[in-house]
Amino acid sequence: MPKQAKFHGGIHPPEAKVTGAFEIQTAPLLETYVVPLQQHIGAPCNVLVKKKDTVRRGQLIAEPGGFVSAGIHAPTSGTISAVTTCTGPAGASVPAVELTSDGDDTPDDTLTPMDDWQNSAPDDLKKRIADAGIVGMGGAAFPTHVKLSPPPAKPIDLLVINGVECEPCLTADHRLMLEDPDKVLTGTQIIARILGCKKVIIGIENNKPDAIELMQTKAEKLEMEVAPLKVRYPQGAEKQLIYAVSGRRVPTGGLPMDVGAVVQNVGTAAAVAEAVLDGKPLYERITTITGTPVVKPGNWRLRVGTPLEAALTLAKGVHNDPAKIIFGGPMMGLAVYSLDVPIIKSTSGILLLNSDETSEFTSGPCIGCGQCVDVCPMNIMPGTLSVQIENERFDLAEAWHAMDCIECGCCAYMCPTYRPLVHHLKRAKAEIVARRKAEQNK
Amino acid sequence: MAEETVKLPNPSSLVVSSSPHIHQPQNARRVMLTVVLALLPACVAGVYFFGWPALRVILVTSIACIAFEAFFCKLFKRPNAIGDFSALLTGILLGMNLSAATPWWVCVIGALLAIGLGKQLYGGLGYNIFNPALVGRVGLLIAFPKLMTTWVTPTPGNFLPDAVTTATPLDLASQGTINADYFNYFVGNMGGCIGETSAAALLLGGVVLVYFGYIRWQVPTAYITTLALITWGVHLANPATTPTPLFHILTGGLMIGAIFMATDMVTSPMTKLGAVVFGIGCGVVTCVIRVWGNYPEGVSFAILFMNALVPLINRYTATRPFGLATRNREANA
Amino acid sequence: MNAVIFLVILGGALGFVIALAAKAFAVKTDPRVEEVEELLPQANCGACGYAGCAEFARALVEGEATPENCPVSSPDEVQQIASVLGVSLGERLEKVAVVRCGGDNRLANWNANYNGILDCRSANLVAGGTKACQYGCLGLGTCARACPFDAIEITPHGLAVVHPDVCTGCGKCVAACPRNLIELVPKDAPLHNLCNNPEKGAQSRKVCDVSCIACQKCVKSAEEGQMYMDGFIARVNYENPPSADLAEVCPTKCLQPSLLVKQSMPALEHREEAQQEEEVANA
Amino acid sequence: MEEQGYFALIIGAILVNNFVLTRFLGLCPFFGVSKRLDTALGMCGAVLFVLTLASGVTAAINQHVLLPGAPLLQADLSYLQTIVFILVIASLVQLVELTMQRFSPPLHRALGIYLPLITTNCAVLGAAVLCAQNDYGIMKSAVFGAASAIGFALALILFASLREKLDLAQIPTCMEGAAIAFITAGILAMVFMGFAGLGG
Repeated sequence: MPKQAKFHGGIHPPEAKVTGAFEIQTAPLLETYVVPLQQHIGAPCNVLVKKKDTVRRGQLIAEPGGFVSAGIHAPTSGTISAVTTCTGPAGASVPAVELTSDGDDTPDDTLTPMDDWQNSAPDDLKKRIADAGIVGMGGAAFPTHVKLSPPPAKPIDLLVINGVECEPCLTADHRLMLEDPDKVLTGTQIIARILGCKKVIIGIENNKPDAIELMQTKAEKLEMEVAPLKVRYPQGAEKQLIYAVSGRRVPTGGLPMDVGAVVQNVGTAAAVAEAVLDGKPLYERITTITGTPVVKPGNWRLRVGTPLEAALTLAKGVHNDPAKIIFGGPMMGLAVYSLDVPIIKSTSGILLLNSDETSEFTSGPCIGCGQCVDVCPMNIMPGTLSVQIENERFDLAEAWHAMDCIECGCCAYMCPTYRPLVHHLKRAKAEIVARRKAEQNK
Repeated sequence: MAEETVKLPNPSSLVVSSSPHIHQPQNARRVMLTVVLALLPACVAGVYFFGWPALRVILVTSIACIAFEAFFCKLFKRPNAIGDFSALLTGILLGMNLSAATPWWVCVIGALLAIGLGKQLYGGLGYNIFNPALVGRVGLLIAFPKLMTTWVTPTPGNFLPDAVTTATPLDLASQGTINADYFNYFVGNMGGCIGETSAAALLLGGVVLVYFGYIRWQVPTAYITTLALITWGVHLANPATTPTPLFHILTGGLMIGAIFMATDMVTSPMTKLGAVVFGIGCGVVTCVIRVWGNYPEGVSFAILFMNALVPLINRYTATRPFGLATRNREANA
Repeated sequence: MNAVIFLVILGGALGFVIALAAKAFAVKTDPRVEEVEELLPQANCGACGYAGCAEFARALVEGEATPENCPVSSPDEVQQIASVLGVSLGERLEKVAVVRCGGDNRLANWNANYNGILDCRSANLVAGGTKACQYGCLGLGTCARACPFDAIEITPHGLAVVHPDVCTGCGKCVAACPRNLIELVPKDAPLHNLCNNPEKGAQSRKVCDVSCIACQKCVKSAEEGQMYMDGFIARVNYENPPSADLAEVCPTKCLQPSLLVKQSMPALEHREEAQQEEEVANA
Repeated sequence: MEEQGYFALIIGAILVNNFVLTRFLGLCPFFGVSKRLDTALGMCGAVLFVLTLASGVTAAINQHVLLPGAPLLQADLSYLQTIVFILVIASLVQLVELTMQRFSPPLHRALGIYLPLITTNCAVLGAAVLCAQNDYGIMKSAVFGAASAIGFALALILFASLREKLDLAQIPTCMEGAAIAFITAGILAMVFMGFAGLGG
């Protein structure tokens, strides 16, 4: 077992993983899907279809708009009823395609299974991943093929598979590892082959002993290591996870490849396996629907473009009106305000919270208790920074390392005066980036 | 149809905010209230030793502090901040730092100095540079030197004592009389401020606060250790005329200062390393004033002096972001 | 006598040393820098792109900048500076800022309750701001705080409006607004389209009562070239503006003079009138 | 015993009789250049240079020229003290200014008017006059000047760091800027009273 390093800070919020024992259910086919055309970090997609076009399941409906971009595929077969806009999980209006299902779910056969993947060239495999529109499924939605294309100057010798799922409430990755471990491991092997990297570590928090055991027995045969990790949020953050399993420190402002590592989520690995073995592009994912107000919480295999309303109907609705609906987990998820928001590739969970469960931010003063400093996994000083940012002193904020913030939310979770620390830091990061850009253009 | 019975959330009642969406149960109010409760044993000890006048002093300062807080909040058009209990805490701390013989009007002036000068003029809780209670106390000490050094003889259990004046062990020590009556010092049976005498009660409160994590244990530890080491050195050099480290630790305002005043969140450094530096600094300055200065007691001055240094300490003990070292090393290589 | 001799010697010696030093460490400065600096507004608003008036004065003297770059100085002052520098300048139009949104919280719809920092740029980061219109004024006052001249007011109903008489046209608010709502326009322009929603009429109408629905009535009623369509927004041609009477034709009342000049919310009055009429009709 | 005297002199000048916070001398640059820590550091350097040299030079002139029975002129010129001291100080400041303008223009700009104002800074003249009053020798005067400057620097750096923090505080409008700075200086002065009796 690899030696485990302890990253600085971190918290242990109540896990509330009530859906951990619930099997993944497949959602029935819906009549309409609204597929947003921007589901990843990077360049937006160019739409390929127009109104009244008929498409098949898995057909490319929007092509990548650049290298750092991923194509979008039809979730089912049917007719395009409108090329329009919809409210995305981030709140802003994004271009979208409305698809009316024909009920047949006819598959598209552009992508053929690559049965002989063990002997395929890494570049072909990488191209398949790009063609399948696979993005990081842990939440960041960074196009996977880009992550698998490190520059030659930065050889990769460590692949970390992220099965940590440190966000409270979410169980999608947990269930995936229990129900489809072979797919995850095959995907892992494919990724390792692309990177040409021998050492593979699968990190799993030890609040999922069943998954650890299962993965350990299966992974041993494939010469992979499973690292049980102590439960601590944010164990699943890229930099913290690499440090925890290997002791390597990703430099500030750097990427995991700077220390020869690549991190992939278990969901991504499974999607890679599906794309290569079955020729199936990424148009559905496993999403946890949970929260106290939800009548029947569970883990669902949902197609991309399923509106929130339909997803909540699957869970038999709510007992009472929630105060917040969150796409993602409680620590880093995005609060949404409309039931029309569709599920996208990176939606790992839908969480409903009652008003007594959520935190209300106040603009109370920073009393300098230093708890935010103690828990910050990046070891910066969120309290001090927030006071600077309140005064719009972004020059100071930059000097005090605001850019290192990973927005994990530990600081705001702890803050005794309920300051919106993450919100402050998001603002500062946006301002500093804008400023740097302006300076470059000068 | 099954769907018809499904109740969907009402979008108009939804709240959006930045992540995170959950929070630990603790809040500033609870922290302040816990500190107030942790002070209670020492208060009770003070009243036990100095009688009802001690209770009166604490009550007057507490009520005056809360009143001034409300007044200044109104004056500066801020939301009323009484609810966070920080004014109550300041009031109790100020009262505990006064002699039981302090007249009520002096208490009120002290409260005005503490809340007005020390806190509200700086923008209220969180923005003050100096510990408000200590600003009040030192202000009074300089304005009314005679009144502020009139100590009452402790009368354990007698709640209506005749105020007989006495001197604190530190006063006596600076005049050359050293009484090594450690047990009485430990329980608090000696002349001094209401709250500072009973080391036992203060320690009890301190243990509670450290247990809950509401104060940084590094501050009192570094403070007391530094003081002990320096006074030990001085004592070794001159055993006959100087008091032992234990004497220095148990007498005067060291305990209340180290446990309750120096650890005030607002006016102490943010980081653990900063807390250690802060504690050591407090220890050094206290020793310098006690051993070489004119004043027999230096805890208040020392903590205020170090409060002024906090921005500098914060600046130079700022945490190093994760991964920063690696990059520098690479850049150098 | 001794004293006189001594002071003369001391003074002479020290003077000599300083003279030497002055020669050795001579730095050339242009006296015009100070002269120009005195003529500048001394608001240090930074609208010229330099760090304060002193820096700008230096840039002026060194020929890096021209006096018009200071948007705050009046034309007279600019002329004076130009004469100090010995340069000539062209005509300069006096400009003021206008917030191109008329939808306060009585007229525009809101999506959800916002809980966070009361600042437009921050609010815009959470769910893209909670105003139903993704282009409208958030009313949290970032522009008002950015204004060095206190020319922007947030109305009690959450809308930023510019006082045209106080505004100097420095453009700080233009940069501060996360929704790029604020525009610099000629001070004497009689009308502005107070809507910036580029979506189709039906879409914009859904989110706000005072939106530009691209009905083109104003374009048709105005003389040729006075108004033009920019996608689904009607725009005033500020080089050849229409008369203020044109506001009458706008069905949603988004084409208006600055709301502060008008001292009222025409769209709101319009709606109330309509409601009253309806009540009368129902009765 | 001589060394003990120096030690007491230094501690006294830095802490007990701190120029700014107990003698209230040199308040002009203290408030003027304490807005930012880095300019404050520049000011400290300038004051250290001027104070040390000025104290030494004026003490030399005082002892050898001005005092009755001084070796050089053999006449009582002590009534010229103030005028001569100012002359020397002004020249030194002028030198510093020229040097600074040449070698560190940003610092020169940041210090602005406060640099020439060291000339009329009561701290510098005060140090010179104090040395003359207490009959310090040249060496002792220079040490006293340097220690005073260090005391000044200590107060200024402390104060500058505090003001950087105050910059970010929600101070009531009526108290912003100079008002709160004076209050803070007052509390600091109170704190420095605690050092009374040290080293002496």
